[in-house]
Amino acid sequence: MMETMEIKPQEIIDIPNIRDVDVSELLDRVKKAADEKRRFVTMTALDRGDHFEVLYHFDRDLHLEHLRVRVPKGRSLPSISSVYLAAFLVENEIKELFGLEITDIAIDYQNHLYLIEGVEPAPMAKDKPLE
Amino acid sequence: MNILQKSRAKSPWILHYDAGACNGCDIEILACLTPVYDIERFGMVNVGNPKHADVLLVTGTCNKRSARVLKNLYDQMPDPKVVVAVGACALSGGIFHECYNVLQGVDGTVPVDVYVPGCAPRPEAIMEGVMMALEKMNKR
Amino acid sequence: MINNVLSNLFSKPATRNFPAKTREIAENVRGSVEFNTENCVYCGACALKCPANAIEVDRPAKKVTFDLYKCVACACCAEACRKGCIQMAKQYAHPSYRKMDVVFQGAPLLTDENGET
Amino acid sequence: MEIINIFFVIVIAPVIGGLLFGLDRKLTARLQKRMGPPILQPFYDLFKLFGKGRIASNQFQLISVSVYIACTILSLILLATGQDLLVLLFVLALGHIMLILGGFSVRSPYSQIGSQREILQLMAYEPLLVFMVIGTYLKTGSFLVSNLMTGSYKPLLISLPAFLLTQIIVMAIKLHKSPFDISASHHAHQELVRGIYTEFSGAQLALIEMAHWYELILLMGFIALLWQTNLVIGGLIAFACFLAVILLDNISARLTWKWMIRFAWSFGVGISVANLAAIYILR
Amino acid sequence: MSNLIYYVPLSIILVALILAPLVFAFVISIVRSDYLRSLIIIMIAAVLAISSLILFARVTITHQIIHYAPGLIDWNLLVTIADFGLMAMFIRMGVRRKSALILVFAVIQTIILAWVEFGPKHTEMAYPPIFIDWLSIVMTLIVSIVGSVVAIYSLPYMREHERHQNLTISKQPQFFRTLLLFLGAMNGMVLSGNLLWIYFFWEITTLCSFCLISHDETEESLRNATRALWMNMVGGVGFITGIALIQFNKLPMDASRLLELVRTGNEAHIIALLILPMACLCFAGFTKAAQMPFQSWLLGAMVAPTPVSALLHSSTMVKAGVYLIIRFAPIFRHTALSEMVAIVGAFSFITGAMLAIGQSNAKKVLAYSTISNLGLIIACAGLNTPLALAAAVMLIIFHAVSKGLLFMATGVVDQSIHSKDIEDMQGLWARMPLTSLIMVIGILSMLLPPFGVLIAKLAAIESSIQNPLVMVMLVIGSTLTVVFWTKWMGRMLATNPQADGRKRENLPALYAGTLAFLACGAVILSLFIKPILENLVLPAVANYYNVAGMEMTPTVLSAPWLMIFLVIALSVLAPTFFNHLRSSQIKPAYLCGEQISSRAATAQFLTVADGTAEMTVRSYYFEKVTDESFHVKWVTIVATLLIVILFGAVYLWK
Amino acid sequence: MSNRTVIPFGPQHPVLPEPIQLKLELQDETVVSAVPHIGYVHRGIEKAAERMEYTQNVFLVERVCGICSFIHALCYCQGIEQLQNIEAPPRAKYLRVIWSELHRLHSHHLWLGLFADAFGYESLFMQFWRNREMLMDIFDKTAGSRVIISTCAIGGTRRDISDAHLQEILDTLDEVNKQLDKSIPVILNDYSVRKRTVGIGKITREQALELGAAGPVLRANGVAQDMRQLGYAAYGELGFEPVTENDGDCYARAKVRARECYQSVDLVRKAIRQLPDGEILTKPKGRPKGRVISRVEQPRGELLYFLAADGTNRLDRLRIRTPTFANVPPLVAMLPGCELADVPVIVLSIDPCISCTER
Ligand code: NFV
Ligand code: SF4
Ligand code: SF4
Ligand code: SF4
Repeated sequence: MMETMEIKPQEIIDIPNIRDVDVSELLDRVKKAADEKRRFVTMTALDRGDHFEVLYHFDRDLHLEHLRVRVPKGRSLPSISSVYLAAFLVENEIKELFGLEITDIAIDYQNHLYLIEGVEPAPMAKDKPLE
Repeated sequence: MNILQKSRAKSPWILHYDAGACNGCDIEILACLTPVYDIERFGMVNVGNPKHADVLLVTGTCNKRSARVLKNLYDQMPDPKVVVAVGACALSGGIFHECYNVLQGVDGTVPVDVYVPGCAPRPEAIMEGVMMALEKMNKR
Repeated sequence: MINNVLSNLFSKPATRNFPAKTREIAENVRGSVEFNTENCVYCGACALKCPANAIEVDRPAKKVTFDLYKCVACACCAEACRKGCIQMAKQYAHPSYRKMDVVFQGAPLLTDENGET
Repeated sequence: MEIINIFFVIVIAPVIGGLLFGLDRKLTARLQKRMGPPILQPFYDLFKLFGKGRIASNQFQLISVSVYIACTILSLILLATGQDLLVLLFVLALGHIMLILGGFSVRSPYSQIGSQREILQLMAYEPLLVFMVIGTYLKTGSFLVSNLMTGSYKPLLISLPAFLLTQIIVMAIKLHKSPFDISASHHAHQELVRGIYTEFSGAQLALIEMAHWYELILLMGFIALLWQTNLVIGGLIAFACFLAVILLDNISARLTWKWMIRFAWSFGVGISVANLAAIYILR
Repeated sequence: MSNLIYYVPLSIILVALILAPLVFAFVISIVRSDYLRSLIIIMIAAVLAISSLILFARVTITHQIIHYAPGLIDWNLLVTIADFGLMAMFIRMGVRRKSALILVFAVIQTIILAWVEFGPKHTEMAYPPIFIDWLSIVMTLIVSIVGSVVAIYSLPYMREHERHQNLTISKQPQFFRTLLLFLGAMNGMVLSGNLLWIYFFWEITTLCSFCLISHDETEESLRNATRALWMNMVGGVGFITGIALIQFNKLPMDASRLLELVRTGNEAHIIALLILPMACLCFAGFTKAAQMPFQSWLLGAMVAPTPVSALLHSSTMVKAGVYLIIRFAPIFRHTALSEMVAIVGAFSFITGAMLAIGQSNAKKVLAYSTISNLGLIIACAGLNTPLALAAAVMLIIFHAVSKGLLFMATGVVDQSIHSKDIEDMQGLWARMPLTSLIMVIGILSMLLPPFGVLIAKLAAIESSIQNPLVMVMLVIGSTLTVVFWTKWMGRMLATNPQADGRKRENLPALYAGTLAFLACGAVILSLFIKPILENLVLPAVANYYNVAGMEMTPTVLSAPWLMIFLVIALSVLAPTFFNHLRSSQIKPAYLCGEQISSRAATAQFLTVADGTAEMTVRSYYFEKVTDESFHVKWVTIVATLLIVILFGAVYLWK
Repeated sequence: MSNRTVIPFGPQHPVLPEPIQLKLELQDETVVSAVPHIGYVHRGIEKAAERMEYTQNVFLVERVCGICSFIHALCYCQGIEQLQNIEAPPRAKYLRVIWSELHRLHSHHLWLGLFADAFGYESLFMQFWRNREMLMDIFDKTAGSRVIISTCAIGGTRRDISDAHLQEILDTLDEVNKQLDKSIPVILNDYSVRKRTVGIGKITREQALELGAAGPVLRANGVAQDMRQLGYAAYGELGFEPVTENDGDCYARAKVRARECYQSVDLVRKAIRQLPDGEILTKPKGRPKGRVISRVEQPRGELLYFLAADGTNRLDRLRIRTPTFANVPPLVAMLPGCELADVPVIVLSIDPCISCTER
């Protein structure tokens, strides 16, 4: 999976304004974004084989800016819902659909946001069948 | 047709449950209520409460969570009752029938009496479906 | 509002009196899929394009199975078929008491879910 | 004579009531630019409901409905046979309270909250009715309908104009019409589903429906009393009030119980008391 | 039979009604055996009930008011001595409870009493001190029958009550001593015509009330008892002041003479002299009947064991206040005082009902409702027409039965579910079918046709038409009343959808017996309201105003009550017995499709994160609108003002 | 006295056209807390989009929601076009605007009706829905279907609108405008409606931004943010000012949408007037590769698609962030403190679309 994505930077169309951050400094960066009155738009998680790539999208006057963290599988990510309450829903979603552990979500649905007991967990992970 | 059967045919009260639709079917059902289609002409009212309903209109890809609700609602309806499945999703899952959270059609959850195909079915088709269901109910 | 309701009261209702009167269906409406299998070469293009996987083409058995109850009436198959075997009829598909597949094998047959006629 | 009256009440009243409700639905539809159901629709609904399989949550529901309809008919009989109006009002209230208790008796959120609100509805209209009765007493010196009808007074409406208004309010509240469809509405599009009626079904619901028909006649009877010298005119006034309530239903949103209480107790009680005061002063 | 009744000497009846309880009060205070105690109580109860019935029969047959002078010793002297003894006791209690208020009022009372007793005596007693008319009979019947029932009910109740407290020494002897003392005093009060005697017994009931409220000797009960005592002593001061004024005006000191004077003598002149003392007596009545602004003592009294609430604080003792006002009502007819009494009563009626809406504690609801109903009775007394008085007397009767019943049932429920909170009574219908049935009957009998309280209320409304202000308050007040009663019933009836296997309730025989007795009483009395009115109430009133009985029959009574009764009974019984739900027809309640079908009996639903939650609907208490402390504040202020106005009006009227 | 009323509100509930549950805790009738419980319509479209061919996905994303389906397709197609580096022909861009705005118009009509229904104004509901049928007829005639019109395609549109139909649209719009003049004043000025909306469900501008509100909910708090300002399709050429209001309550939200109805009518008229002739479809070239974010304005607010493609005929990841998804947290903040009777009004005021939210 990683190989296919390894296209040279200049060849691919990619999203501008991405800033990579480490998991440990994530909350500080998010707080800064909040202080600068950025509107939290959403998060996107991607399953990149051995790790999850999580993008935080912020908007300011119609311009998007993004933070990116990479979380190795098996590790957890702190919730930003203490800063942006708005994130609780999408964090629950990512937690449930990707199986990425997100800790301390303001309203935690315990992996039962969309799916009920008995449905295969983490269906969005790449190792799950497509149908 | 005795008076009871006639009354039944003339006063179908509808319960609509969206078991996971994209809204397409739902707004068409709502459109049936509006002045242009006005199903109240046939005495149909959307009662929104299983205990009063005669006809259960189900739309949408039943997923596992809504299946349990659907079942509960069906159980709470008094006899005689009929179920009309509306839209491709409710019939088979439609375009979503291979998705992970989707059951292929509501007939696995509740017994369906009439199938209304389409995505979304037109209000005319839905009305036709309900009337067919009533006929079936009165034949039972 | 009082003006509105009173003017409603004294004007004709907006109701289209279905089924007593059916409405004329507009041009180009994507009502339901209609097969005309005479020219079919069982190429499978329709099945490939169908987003709902409502069509199955069994080339060796020369059989096209169409599941009306999966079809979302998008007209992709009609666009895909180069033989002009598939058209979108204006009339919507009527409700039914049972789920049935439509199978085309030479002449169209109706079978139910188990494949029995 | 009594017997004829009682017969009329038991048999003819619901027929008229049902037709009026049918008219209500037709008229509402037309006000909304729809064709609407046939006039006989309430009867179809009723017969169908009687034919439904019975489901209920407890035995008490059955009792409550039975007392409700019995009391409603009884109060109509009391009216038709010229009895005491105050007694009539409280017999009516007994039925209503039993219905409320029936709603309470099921552990369903909507029926219970509906019942709580129904109490408030009762609270909102009860004084208005009592004040009207007192008004008639002040003018005629009697609570007895029979005295009211036989005495030679000018039509009460002339001296009790405020009560026509309050009776419209009472009718709107009792029939659950906007803006007073707070505890239950005729169309289940409100936060409480069908409110207090949520848990009644089948024959129980049919009986409640029928009780409403009686109730409508009763309320119209009250209004007709305001023109007791000529009941035809009285009936026409009552019918006009009924039409006014339907129109009101279609030109207003549902308001909240707080508003209802405030309105009924400030405006309704206000004009009632003002009217009574006028009579006291002019006496 | 009738002869037999006639030949029972009056003295024996009086001894049985007044002295026997007093004497046995001392006997029982030394009896330690449960069995013996029960025996005594049941015996006394029987004696009381029978004697009161005999007295009733006797007066019914002879159609005569009884004046009777007890012989043997100088009872007047005894009363005087005992009066001072009582005062000494109050003073001691004031010291013990370190309550300046009690002390002050006790000392004031003592001084005035001393003046009355030893000051210049101008009048001779016109009639002997015992004075029995219909009103007394009504009261005696209530005291002796309802009181006896409550006393019997207390036997199992107090046993259970003490079991919970883990007492080493039972305090039941004191309890029953005070109870009997109270019954005797109460009978004494209603059977006396001499104001000083009435005052004496009145003060005994105050004392009993104090002892019983503080019975549990908790911090709270002592505090509330103290409050009850000083407030009642305020009333006592009013009472004795009234007496002193009468004496000062050189008027006779006994009720029947006073009434006679007003009826026959130079009325305007006498009334002018009497009006201030009457205002004082009414004031005393207000305090005893816990009218606003004195409601707080009755609320506080609810800490007492429930039989106490049932007996003293709802059905009998508080009625003493009402009794006093009714007793003298004809005297101040057509005066400003009368109007003001009506307004004060109506005010308590409406505010009591309003405050009850905000309460979830069953006993508090009952207390406020009691205040409200007493207010209604007082309002009737203030309206002061024969019809209003008839309504008042009917209310006294029916309220005593129904309210006593409700308190008792609440006590039973409390002992079973260990809560007095109405919210906790959710689904009681399934858990305690018998008790809740009785409770529902009790509530219905307070509220709706065809029960007596309502009929009386209608009569009250009818008679209030002459006084528009009171009329408006009564109409609105009765509407408010509906709210809290209905909420309460609704809570009890809210059963679980599939709690099908209704439990049989094991109610101790004494509970079941007493509850059932009163419940049947409520129904039967209502059923026979017409004879009761004609034989008991109308004479009581007729004789008062010198009018013929029929003139004051409220028109409500002309309604076809029997038919109404039958129709309602039929509509209740038919579905109860002939239309049973099959268990397959029982479906769980609608919970938006998320009910847990398999556990339908619990009204649980699936919710956030597929967890479960219990559906609960709490009754509305309108906290924001009915904040008790806020309303009590303004109610107290307004009520105080009303009373000031009352005295002002009396002063001006002169 | 402290125990509270706990009741479920949904999933099946007549005021909620779609299944969602609010677990409500009440004190008397005042909401103390409201927690949403969703997942009744989750289908897993994002995963399905990885399975289907990217061309088929157009039909899939259309069915995210039947109310705003065209704009979903539009957003998706614009994303793919960006990845493939193609541009739709000008006529197609104008057609897209026409259909988008008609969608907005029908969606707002639908909402206005449901909103009226939420406070029990049945005749008003009927009025809006009756008018909405005129728009449905336009879809029926121009696109061949009433609800899911399937006219957007990668590189342009699948259908053209004939001149006769254009004229018909203009005529219909005149009628729509006339009807709006009759019914909008009711929503805005009627005594009973104002009683139920003014000051209800209020949030502040700060809260709206912090909680990530989108669309009319955000604009009702005075934030002039509308994705159409980005100038996608032909919006750049039509001149466009976002509608804003300042009060942040249900009334303000209704007002924003009411004014947007007029705005949409104007935009469609303008687009038809300026509609250029020419092609309607650019042939796509190559398979998509790379990652883009595509944003458009839905009736309910900002819609964001994140597309990642790796050069095959399937997408690697499709992320859909719908406006209702963004408006749920503000909703959770609006509810506490309101009356039970206001719950439907407040819930409706964000114009919830659960099928969009859960995908
Ligand atoms: N939320 C949402 Fe949609 C819209 N507008 C969108 O993406 O409706 Ni169903
Ligand atoms: S059948 Fe079509 S319109 Fe109906 S719910 Fe499914 S996708 Fe939507
Ligand atoms: S219908 Fe057309 S596309 Fe399908 S298999 Fe036949 S020829 Fe091919
Ligand atoms: S119309 Fe669309 S869904 Fe139906 S068969 Fe053709 S391609 Fe498949």
